[in-house]
Amino acid sequence: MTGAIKSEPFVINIGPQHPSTHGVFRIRATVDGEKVIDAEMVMGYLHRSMEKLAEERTYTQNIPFTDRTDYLSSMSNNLGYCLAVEKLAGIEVPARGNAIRVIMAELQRLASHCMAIGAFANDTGAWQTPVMWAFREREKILDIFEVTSGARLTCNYMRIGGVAFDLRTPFEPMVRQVLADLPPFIDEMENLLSGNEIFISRTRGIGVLSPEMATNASLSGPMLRGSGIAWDLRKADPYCGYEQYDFAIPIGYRGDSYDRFIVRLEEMRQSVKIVRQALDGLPTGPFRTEVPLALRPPSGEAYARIESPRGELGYYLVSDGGPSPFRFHIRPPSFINLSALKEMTVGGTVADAIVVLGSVDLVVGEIDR
Amino acid sequence: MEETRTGVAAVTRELSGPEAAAFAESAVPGSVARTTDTACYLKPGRLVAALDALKNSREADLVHLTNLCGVDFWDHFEVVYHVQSFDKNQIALFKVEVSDREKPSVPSVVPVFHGAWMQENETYDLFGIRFEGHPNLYRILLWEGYPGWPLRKDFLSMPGGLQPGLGDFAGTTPRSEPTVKVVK
Amino acid sequence: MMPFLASDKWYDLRDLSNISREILEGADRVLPFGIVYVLAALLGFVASFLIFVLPSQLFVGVYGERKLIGRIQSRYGPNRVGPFGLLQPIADAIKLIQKEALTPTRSDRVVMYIAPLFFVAPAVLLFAVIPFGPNMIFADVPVSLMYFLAISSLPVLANFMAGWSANNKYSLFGAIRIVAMTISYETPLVMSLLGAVVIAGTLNLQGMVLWADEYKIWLGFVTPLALVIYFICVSAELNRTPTDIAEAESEIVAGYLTEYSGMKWGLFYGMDIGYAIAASAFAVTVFLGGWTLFGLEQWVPPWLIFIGKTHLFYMLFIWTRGTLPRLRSDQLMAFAWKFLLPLALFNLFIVATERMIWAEEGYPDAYVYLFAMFNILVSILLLFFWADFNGYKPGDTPTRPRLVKEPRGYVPVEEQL
Amino acid sequence: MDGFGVTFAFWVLAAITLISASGVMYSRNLFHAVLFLILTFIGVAGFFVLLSAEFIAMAQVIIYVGAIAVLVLFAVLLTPRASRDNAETRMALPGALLAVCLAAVFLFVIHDTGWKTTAEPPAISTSDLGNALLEIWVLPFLLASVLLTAALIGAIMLTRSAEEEAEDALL
Repeated sequence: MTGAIKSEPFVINIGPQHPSTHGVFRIRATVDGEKVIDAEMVMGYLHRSMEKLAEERTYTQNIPFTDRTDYLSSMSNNLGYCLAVEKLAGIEVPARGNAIRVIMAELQRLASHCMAIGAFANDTGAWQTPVMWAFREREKILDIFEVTSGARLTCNYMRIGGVAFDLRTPFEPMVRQVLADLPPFIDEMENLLSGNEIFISRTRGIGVLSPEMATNASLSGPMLRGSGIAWDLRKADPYCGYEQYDFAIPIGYRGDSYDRFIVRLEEMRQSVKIVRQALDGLPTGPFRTEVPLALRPPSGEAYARIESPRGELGYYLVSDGGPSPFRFHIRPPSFINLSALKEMTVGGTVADAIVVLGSVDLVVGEIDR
Repeated sequence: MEETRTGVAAVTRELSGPEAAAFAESAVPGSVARTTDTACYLKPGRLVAALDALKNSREADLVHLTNLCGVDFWDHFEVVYHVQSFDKNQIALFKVEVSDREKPSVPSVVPVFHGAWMQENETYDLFGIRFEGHPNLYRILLWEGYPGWPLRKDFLSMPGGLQPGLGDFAGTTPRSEPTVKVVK
Repeated sequence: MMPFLASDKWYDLRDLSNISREILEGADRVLPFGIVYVLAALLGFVASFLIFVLPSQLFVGVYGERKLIGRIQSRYGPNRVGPFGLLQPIADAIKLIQKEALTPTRSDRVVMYIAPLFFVAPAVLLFAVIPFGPNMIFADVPVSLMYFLAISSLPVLANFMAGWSANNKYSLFGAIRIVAMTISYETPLVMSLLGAVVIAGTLNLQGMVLWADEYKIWLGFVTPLALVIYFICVSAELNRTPTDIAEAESEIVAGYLTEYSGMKWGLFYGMDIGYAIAASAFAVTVFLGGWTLFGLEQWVPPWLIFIGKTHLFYMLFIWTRGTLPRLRSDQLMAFAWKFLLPLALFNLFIVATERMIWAEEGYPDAYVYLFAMFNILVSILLLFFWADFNGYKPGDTPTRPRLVKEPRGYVPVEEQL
Repeated sequence: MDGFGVTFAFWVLAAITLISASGVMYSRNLFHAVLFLILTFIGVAGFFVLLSAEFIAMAQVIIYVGAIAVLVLFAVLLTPRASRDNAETRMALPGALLAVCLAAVFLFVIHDTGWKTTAEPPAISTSDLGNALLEIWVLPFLLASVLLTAALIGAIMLTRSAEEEAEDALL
């Protein structure tokens, strides 16, 4: 039969107010029936021009801005920015400061991955249960942040040269409690989702990224590792003394949504391992190098990057010797991870597009900045 | 430098400017404009060819365009490319200078690195640097018709000679409403 | 017919038909001819719908579902309004009633207004043929199973009207999906019920309950495959979660209900639960012995047994809703046509053969138990074999990623780590 | 059986059926026309109930309302122009002609049939119906089944796209 039935494609807006776009992100999808034949990303609803604002403030004043880019992993963002400034100004961080930074960054990764896998399961239609379970664990981690830094979401805890305060009294038992609770929770999620035939059929083979495509599209983090590329900046370019800790890089098989999901689950296990090691070997001593409040780094440039929960978070700073950065550029992982969104969604159905969007784990505050 | 089992450096090697220039020069002769300690400045005309050759060369192996952004130096723009290799665990910094402030334009590297798609759009949106050859260059964060390019240094003209870059601490000088200057 | 009933006095709560008969006979003596039929209809409506369905909807469907799902999700569920949050459904209803029911400007106003009404009417009609007890059946239609199927095929039209009239693309998606899904799942559903009908030899729901009572075995045990297929199909037709593609929240916002608000939405929501309760009642009647409970119905009021069974069956829907992710629409269709339909046909074949053998032997009791054991065994084997044949290979999907210690580029899948 | 109730129900059903049938013709919106058609089907099912043919009535509702009307709705939905416009058609005159012919045939049949009346309603149960279908009329029954299967396969063949055929060729 040559005369297959033709139907007229039409455009639907997925977002900006849609239950599954995790914020004000919008996809203009051209669909033929339920099949997506074109997808155009529309963003900028949350654009606050942080890079311009940062040029008007001192280096220390910029730290709270970094909280508000990726609001699900503020600790990692603080850390990336502080590392960039330290690299620019040549500041050494004491051992205890580094260990606290590692603990905080890994706890933040756990909290962020809890959110990511919960929201991803919700996108596949598991009605709220994985989200609630994940939030239960995330709350405990946020409680630790509250005890340590006084804030739950926008912590503003890292400082140039170390961290803002030393650890408070109930910190260690709380972290031990979380470390005891998390592995059973991860196993539970694995039982609930990884072995679930419906979940597998919804995610396996959906949004496949070949390793060549993942590399070429500048992806990073679990997106890159899901495609089978063993690249983790904590291993490849260790910062904050990550080289002391024993952990492994989980990598996926085919680069589909399912692989990204199991990679995130396994990363949580590895993070638990890192936090345990860091907590056991927590050195004593100063937690911060004193730096002047109005820091004036020598003119020059620095690009520092860390492995944030979403991928490579880079800060590119250019200094002209003044008290504020001459150029402050964020390399936002979830923004650049969207490069391959069109390639992943076109050809699938609308339901697949939602699953792919969930597997990217985007945070709109970071995309729009 | 500590070597591990797979022969990969334990810490990412940041190629210095001359090293990167040597790679670029051997890949595409005559592509390097000048070098500094950290960066290698490429000629805009040879940029795409040089990056393409470096991506495919075995010893450079710069396959992953990590970061692309623009910097405004008042009299000229620089477009910054951080390109890294997974197998060799090294990262190189290439730059392109654009001196034309009226109609700045750089060749697009999207044919080589698909990941430049978003970042070039963002740079175009915030700096107004056109990337020639980009398949779909549009203002990705702001809306079409937004007056001016926000990250240019002359975007804000503040009263009292206060220049962006903080000659003084923010908030100590009384401010009036910033006027938006349209840069054509 | 009902030798076990102690009395036919009106105060005998084990059979509420006595009291309704008293009322109707009394009314018949006073009222002119004909009015008593209207009265009987009203009484039946009040008895079956207002006393059973509405409280079930409110306190099992809304409150119980939210409470149970809350427990599944490790949270409390409603606990603010009234004792233990029991008044929450009523508060919800009051809130819905006072909300503005918006109608989009470019919508088809008349159809959009009629759709909820058209959705409610079949839900009420469905309960006319459900036997609540030995004599407690409102309309004893000889083909009440067919009646139930016929009426339950109507609400999809209301869903379609709702989706089409709102003039919203998401609504249209929902409408298309629900129509495609209902057409697909109607087939295995009817095929599976046919198996039960063949064994029981009747199309009457009361007859099926009496069959279960006579042989002291539930039809669900004799045709377990039919019960499984019925449960899956009916949860698809009811839009319950593993198969709720028509109002898939994360994909098409709310499907055909996207543009509905206020009590118009509330009618859809409430009647969704009403249909689920009807489906549970139907399943209990056909497969799980209805109001009988192995002799206990002599002592406990049969209608209480029936209500208890219905609510327990309804818990299954809540459980799946709290646990399973959602299938994609094309996977759902393929599941109906490629997996369930052959299974249902095979089940029908087995059951028909058994019925032939049974008839040859002159309907001995013992054969039923033999068939039950055989069928349970065959069902389990068949499910596994057929799933395997259709490509269900749980071992093929790795649940853990590969782990590498050193950073490097691409690690081929074939490489041993 | 005969009484005020039955007569009343007959006239109400007749009114519903006729009004909705004319609604099918006069409605400008094709979607509304289909909804009227469904109402007509339900009215006809009501007539079957009045004739004590419950099985036929239920089959009518299941097949015509539950399946065929829904398929028609689907077809309406997939034809973008026609979904809004039940426009004037050039087939009005042939249609009227056909209707007149049909009416003539029906009138002739009604007039020609000798309507016998009995005191009690005929007791035809569902099992009688089943026996008749599978014993006396088994050949027409099977032929109809074969015809429907062929139609089903034909429909599948018509809607297959080139890619699907290519996929199947590989298997």
